[in-house]
Amino acid sequence: MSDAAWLNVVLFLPVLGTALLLFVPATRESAIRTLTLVAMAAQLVVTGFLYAAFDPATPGLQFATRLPWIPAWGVTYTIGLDGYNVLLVLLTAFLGPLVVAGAFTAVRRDVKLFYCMVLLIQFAMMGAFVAQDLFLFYLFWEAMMIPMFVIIGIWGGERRIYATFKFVLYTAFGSILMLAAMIWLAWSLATPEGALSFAFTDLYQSRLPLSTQVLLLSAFGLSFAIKVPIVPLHTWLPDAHVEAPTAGSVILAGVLLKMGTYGFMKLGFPLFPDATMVLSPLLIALAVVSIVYGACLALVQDDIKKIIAYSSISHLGYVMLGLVCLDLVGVQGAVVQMVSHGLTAAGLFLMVGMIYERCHTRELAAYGGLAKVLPVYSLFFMLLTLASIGLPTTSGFTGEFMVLLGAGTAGWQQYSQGSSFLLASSAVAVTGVVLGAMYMLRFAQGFLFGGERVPHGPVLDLDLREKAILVAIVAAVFWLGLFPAEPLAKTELAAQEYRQLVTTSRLPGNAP
Amino acid sequence: MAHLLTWIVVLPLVGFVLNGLLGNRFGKSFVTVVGCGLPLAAFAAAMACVLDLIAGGAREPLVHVAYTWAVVGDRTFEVAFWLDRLAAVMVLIVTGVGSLIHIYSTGYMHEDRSYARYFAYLNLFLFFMLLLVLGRSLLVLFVGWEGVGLASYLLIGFWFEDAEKARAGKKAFVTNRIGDAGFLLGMFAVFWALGTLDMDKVNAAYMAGPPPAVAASVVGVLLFIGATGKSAQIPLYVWLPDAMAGPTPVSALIHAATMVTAGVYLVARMSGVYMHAEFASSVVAVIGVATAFFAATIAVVQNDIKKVLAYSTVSQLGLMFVAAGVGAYGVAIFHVYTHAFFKACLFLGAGSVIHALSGEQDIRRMGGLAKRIPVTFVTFAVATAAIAGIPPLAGFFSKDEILWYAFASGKGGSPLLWAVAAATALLTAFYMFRLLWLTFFGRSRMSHEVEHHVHESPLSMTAVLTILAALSAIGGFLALPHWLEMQLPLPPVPDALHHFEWPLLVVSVVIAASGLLGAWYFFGNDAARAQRVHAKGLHRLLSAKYYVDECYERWLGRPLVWVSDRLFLNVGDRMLLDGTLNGLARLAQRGAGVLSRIQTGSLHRYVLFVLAGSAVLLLWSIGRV
Amino acid sequence: MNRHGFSWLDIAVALAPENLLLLGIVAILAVEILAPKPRGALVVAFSALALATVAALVLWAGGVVAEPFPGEFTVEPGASLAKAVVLALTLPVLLLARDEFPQSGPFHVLLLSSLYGVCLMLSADSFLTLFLGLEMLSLPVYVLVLLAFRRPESLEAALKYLVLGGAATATFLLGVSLLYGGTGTMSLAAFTVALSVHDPMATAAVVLVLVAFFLKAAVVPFHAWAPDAYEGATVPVTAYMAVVVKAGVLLAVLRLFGEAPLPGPIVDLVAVLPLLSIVWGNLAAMRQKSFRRMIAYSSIAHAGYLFYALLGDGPGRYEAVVFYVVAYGLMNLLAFAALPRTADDAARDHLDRFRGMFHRNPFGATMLGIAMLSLAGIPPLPGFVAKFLIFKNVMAAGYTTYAVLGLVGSYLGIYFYLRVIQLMFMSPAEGPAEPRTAVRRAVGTCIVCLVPALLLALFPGAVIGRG
Amino acid sequence: MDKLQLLLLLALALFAIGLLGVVIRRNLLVMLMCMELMLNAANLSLVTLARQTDTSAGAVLVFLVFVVAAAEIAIAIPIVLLLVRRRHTLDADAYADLKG
Repeated sequence: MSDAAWLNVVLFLPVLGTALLLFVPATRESAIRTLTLVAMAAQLVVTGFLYAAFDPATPGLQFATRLPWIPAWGVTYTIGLDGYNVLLVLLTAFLGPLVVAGAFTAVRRDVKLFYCMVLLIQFAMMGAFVAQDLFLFYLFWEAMMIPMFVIIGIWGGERRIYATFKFVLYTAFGSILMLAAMIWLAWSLATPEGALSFAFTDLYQSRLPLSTQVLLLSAFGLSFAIKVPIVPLHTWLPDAHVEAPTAGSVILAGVLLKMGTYGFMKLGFPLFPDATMVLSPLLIALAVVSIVYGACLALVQDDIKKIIAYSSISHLGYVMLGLVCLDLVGVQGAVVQMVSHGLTAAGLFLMVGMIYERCHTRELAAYGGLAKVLPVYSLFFMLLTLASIGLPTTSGFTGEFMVLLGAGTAGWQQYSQGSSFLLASSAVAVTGVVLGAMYMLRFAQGFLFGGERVPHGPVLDLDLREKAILVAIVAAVFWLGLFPAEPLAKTELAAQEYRQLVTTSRLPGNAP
Repeated sequence: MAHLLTWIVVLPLVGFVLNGLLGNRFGKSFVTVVGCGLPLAAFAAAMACVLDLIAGGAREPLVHVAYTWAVVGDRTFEVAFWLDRLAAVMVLIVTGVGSLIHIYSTGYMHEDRSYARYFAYLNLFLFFMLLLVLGRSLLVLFVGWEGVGLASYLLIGFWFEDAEKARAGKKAFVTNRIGDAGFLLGMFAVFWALGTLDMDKVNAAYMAGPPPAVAASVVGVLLFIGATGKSAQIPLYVWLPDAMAGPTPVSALIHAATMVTAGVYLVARMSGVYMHAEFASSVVAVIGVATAFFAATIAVVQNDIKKVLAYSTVSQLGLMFVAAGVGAYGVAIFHVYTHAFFKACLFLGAGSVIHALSGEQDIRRMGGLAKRIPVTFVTFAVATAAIAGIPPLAGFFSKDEILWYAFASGKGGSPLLWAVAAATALLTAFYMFRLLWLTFFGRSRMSHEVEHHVHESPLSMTAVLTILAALSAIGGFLALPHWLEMQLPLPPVPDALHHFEWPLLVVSVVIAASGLLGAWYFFGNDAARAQRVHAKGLHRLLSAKYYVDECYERWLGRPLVWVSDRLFLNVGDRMLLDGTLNGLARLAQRGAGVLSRIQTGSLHRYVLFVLAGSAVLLLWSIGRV
Repeated sequence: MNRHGFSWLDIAVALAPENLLLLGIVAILAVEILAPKPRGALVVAFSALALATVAALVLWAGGVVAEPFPGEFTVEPGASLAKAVVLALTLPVLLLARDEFPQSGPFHVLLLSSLYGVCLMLSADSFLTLFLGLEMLSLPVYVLVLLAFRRPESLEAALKYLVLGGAATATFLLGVSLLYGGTGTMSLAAFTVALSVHDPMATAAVVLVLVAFFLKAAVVPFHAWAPDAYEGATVPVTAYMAVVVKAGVLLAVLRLFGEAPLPGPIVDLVAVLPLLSIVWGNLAAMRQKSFRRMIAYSSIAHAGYLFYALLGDGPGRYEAVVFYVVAYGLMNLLAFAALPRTADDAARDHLDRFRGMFHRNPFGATMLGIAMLSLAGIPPLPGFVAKFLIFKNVMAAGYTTYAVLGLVGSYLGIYFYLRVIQLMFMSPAEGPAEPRTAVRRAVGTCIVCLVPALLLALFPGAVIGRG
Repeated sequence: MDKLQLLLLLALALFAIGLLGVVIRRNLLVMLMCMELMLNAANLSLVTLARQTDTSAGAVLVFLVFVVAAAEIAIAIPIVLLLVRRRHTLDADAYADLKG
């Protein structure tokens, strides 16, 4: 099998898993669980091989498959790995088995439907990352919404209906605008004899007047901003996270949020460079506001899931800052921050799930002194808290440091050219580091230390399964924290291409 | 020999991992062997490296690149270790005093249940501190910088069952983080200006060649903000007194000898930058002297033995920054060196006193201990004399040098600076001897059963005390500033002031003596005179620590929570954003209601719709033609 | 060609689908009259319909062009494909009817004759045939709605449908007469001529004809009859009305407009009302208690999308409408097929009975879920590709604002489709499991609807751009 | 204003009266009669225009319209009968259960 075919295997393994699941009777829950776990693990193994075989030196697509799909619209089934999505694909594949293993004891009702949904959303997310054709990307982009709608809706908490509809209607609105913008973009690039193309490579050659670029960027941007989420459009996240079952929260925080930032990096800014230049002060301001606003809100939450949800907004604010400051270190930092947040948020949600399974309450005040009662749990919790704060040697530090370094350097660069806006905003962004420490330590403080309060009586510490999951995540966090050289090398060319695309203006008038 | 540098750093890490994972299972003896053995091994390795450095004439630093952390574009971030004279001094202090305190802890923490966890955290601290001291680039230094912040957080909140102690740990970490934010901004400026974070290259760039794009003062001030956080200077000193919640050996190691001096080390290491940053150096000097005097005044009225020492540390750090501020970096490091010895000895002495009095820390309920715990008394007395600046002990030499350069340094030295520093020295002597008299002399004010149990500490503790007392006695004779001169040049002294050197020396001796007499006069023998001091209003202000903590809480803590909770959460999220969304949803539902009510079911209304519709369409389209 | 200007061979071959339908009708009538205990109506109807579909497909594939009645009735590949689509969409309706009208002769005869009307309309060249086809399509449906007379509402529904159908016919005739007056001929070309000429009478004629078709397709403000008619009729008849009648009317409108570009005033006419019906249909559907009434409002919205296709430029329109009709039709039929079987027809589709349906009938709930998602236009299902095709054409023709407004209108509809899924999956309610036999019968119909739709969604390239 | 224009106006007037009749009159039968009136108005206009354009297609359509009108009434009357049997009133507004 040629290498490229293996990427298709990675993509369609979850579909195969779902197909097999349909034949397993709903009553044999353990068979369902193992089958799903095997499918996810297989996907991880193959992705691991592909990641290892990914050559950092060759630009452009690797393991690419190009098949004509809808010739009349110029839509091709093109998938491939490149610097942009190699880490995110690995992250998705890595979180797959963890989500499934994490939900073994959590989900008791309609187990078969649940694992079908988990497999389908894995398929959709993987598809969105590897798709190199705008139409195909959009297909996977919207297809993601439905499994999440079902997961939150069926296995969620009390206000799950409100939360899931809020989530769906929010993202659907963004997608509708994106659909309109997508059609407009494809047709404004149509060659006189009507030949169209949705392939990314062709779209990157698009030459649009500034006004169209701004309009299209705001349409695409709105859809991505809802997914990121960027502050004014974030109110669906806390509800979705609080009401979603553990597995839902982990998928949502671990991978779904990265869809927005990946969208910006792959489709938002490179497609409309001039609009990005014009809107960059606004984008920087929004990114910084997200960092500070998210952190402040996380400081005053009393629901533990909401704390992590709002911290996600703050962490992804860093990613946006990294992407918008257009400094190479910043962009690389943004990619690392995406993966790091994926790991830490997923880990923290899994842990909240584990304690929720034991104590059935998400009230921070109800807990206390867990460090004595659950030593192993508290060790992992402290490690993930430190990663989330961005303590050196953890992936959180690598991400935040490089983003802030990039933003700072770009800030000084622009300061020397007269405008001190980016420098000021990167200074404000640095306060995010402090706020991060405050809300996470407040959380750890109330949770682990102080007087002993464990709702619902004596509880058992982590069992082997839970330990294995958390060891995997903590290992990944420290791998990215201590040895980021190798993954960064893989995303190097993509970051340079991204910067080159966004900084070269593509107005119809001037030279190519 | 250079690869040994990496081993110095890695050994404590191995200790942390072993104690952390296997400690509980293998019992106290295993923990003691690993916990103390590995720091000692690190000390040996450090000694070997330093000897190798000196053998090589101490001109070429030992450099060892462990591995490349990340390569981005043309910029590489390496984890590299660098041993030059400055680093040699620091690494010896850290591993030396560190090991001693590890040995002391075996006695002090013997009955504690989580013995293994304590040593694991202590080793982790050593790992990060060595990373900080030996790192070549600002990045590695920053990793160590935040790492020691973490270790101090874990150790302050070691007895986490007590929420108060855990909160002190959190306060320490957050205050340090505020300093680190400034440090980060400084690093970004350096990185943009010079494209590298390696400190040697940064110093070289500022020393010679065209001035880099970012002014030295900007970098200096930003890095100093980090230093104020870590070395507890105004305004970020508030965490150090609360850090006394941790076990006493921790206070000795972290909050006296090593971590808090990281700020001074940073300024000394970046001397190349500070030399060309008049404004930044003056800021360092001014804040240093202000903190020194401010902390000294508070220390005079403290009644908790550890709090006195904590404020004394803040004050002494202030003096070190005065030296660094006036360009006498060598002298600052010399004071770091001597301070490490006598302050560690004082803290461990206090630990031994607390151990003896089974946990009592309030000096008003002590007294007359000299005869009961003689070894602790002698070592404590020596250390007190050292810190007060009584010649010929170590404190006198380093403090005198600081006072001299505060007065005479060509780079910012001034009589006013000297006067305030001298006043601080006087206060230091006064409150240290006050502590000595109240603890060891006069009537014993201990409660009966505490008095009954008073016993001398075990050998492991007293031995360490004697070593440290000895070092703080003879340590002064090592002409450190001279040895560091080659790397950290001393500031030029204008000729006119040369002749003031000896008179000032005499003045500082007089200050030390008068401090001693003053303390003896007030607290020497009978308690009556001590009461009169309490009466004054000034006393109430000082003992409440100038209400600084309360101000922070009122002007920073509570408004932040108010803004986040009221403004952002309730107004921003709930009313504005969710409000509009739910409003839109209700609007849609009401619209749906209206539309379905139009459908009344009566046939006439339907046909009326058709009539009206076609009429409108006809008129409209014919009108448009 | 004999002296009357038409050849028997042409009639036999070109009119194959219509003849086969006629044969079916005659056969059922013969069985009804002669056989003592009439049965087998379903088998006859199904086979007649299947053969007619095959015949239409053969005519399309063969590219047969014939004019059996010159000037009145022509057969060309486009019309044949349309006929094949409409006939194929009725096959599942027959399968659906196995419960309400087990071997009932009248139902099948009426159905086949209505289909005959549609075939007439799709090949019409002159207003005579078009009028005849339109009426032959509508009259049987009034009776079909009436057939559920065990339920009192069906009477009221039939009445409303009839009265408004009559009004539509009258308006149509008036429009045709004005057109006829203006151009002197009855051929459809007169309509396209009237489109371009700027004299008030011609525009009035065009508007009147358009109003007639708006009434038939239930576009706002002429939609009032649809919700009542859909609720009153039995499930198979509602399915037939929602899918086949609408498809037939829209394909006829398409034939009427041909590939002529729309002049200014007519563009606004054909854009504003459909946009209004998209918004009205999607909003009103939110508050409905009955499933069929909700489907009525949904079909009003979909009529809006279909009329939107007319905004696209010439050749693209036909392909877009046919694709949309197939995708929308199959998914609607899938929804009806997956409805739970209960004795009482009225209560059968009360939305509250959907609560917790997943636990009672997992297969049915999933199929209904897929149908709802596709109707909402969520990828990767066929509904999305169809909607994409239409809005692509509209935007390619330059009406970007209308396209964006249409898309935002379709966004409004997502809520009520997902509400059905929410009721089925997320609001648990106990109840007896669905009887095995009913489920097994539904499986057949569902597969027939689902498989072609999914193939269409996954490989639209095979169909689009080929025509 | 020759004869044909006059006839055309008459046809349009008849159509309008028919439509208004359906809208205003309560009685079901009268509504059906009005619908017939609308159809015949269309017939009249068809015949007039056939005469005006001197072609026969309009006249042919008139016959078709008669057939269809007859069929329509054949369906309408039973519906009305069934309705009346249930509610014993011819008033159209009595039959307004389906709403919402």
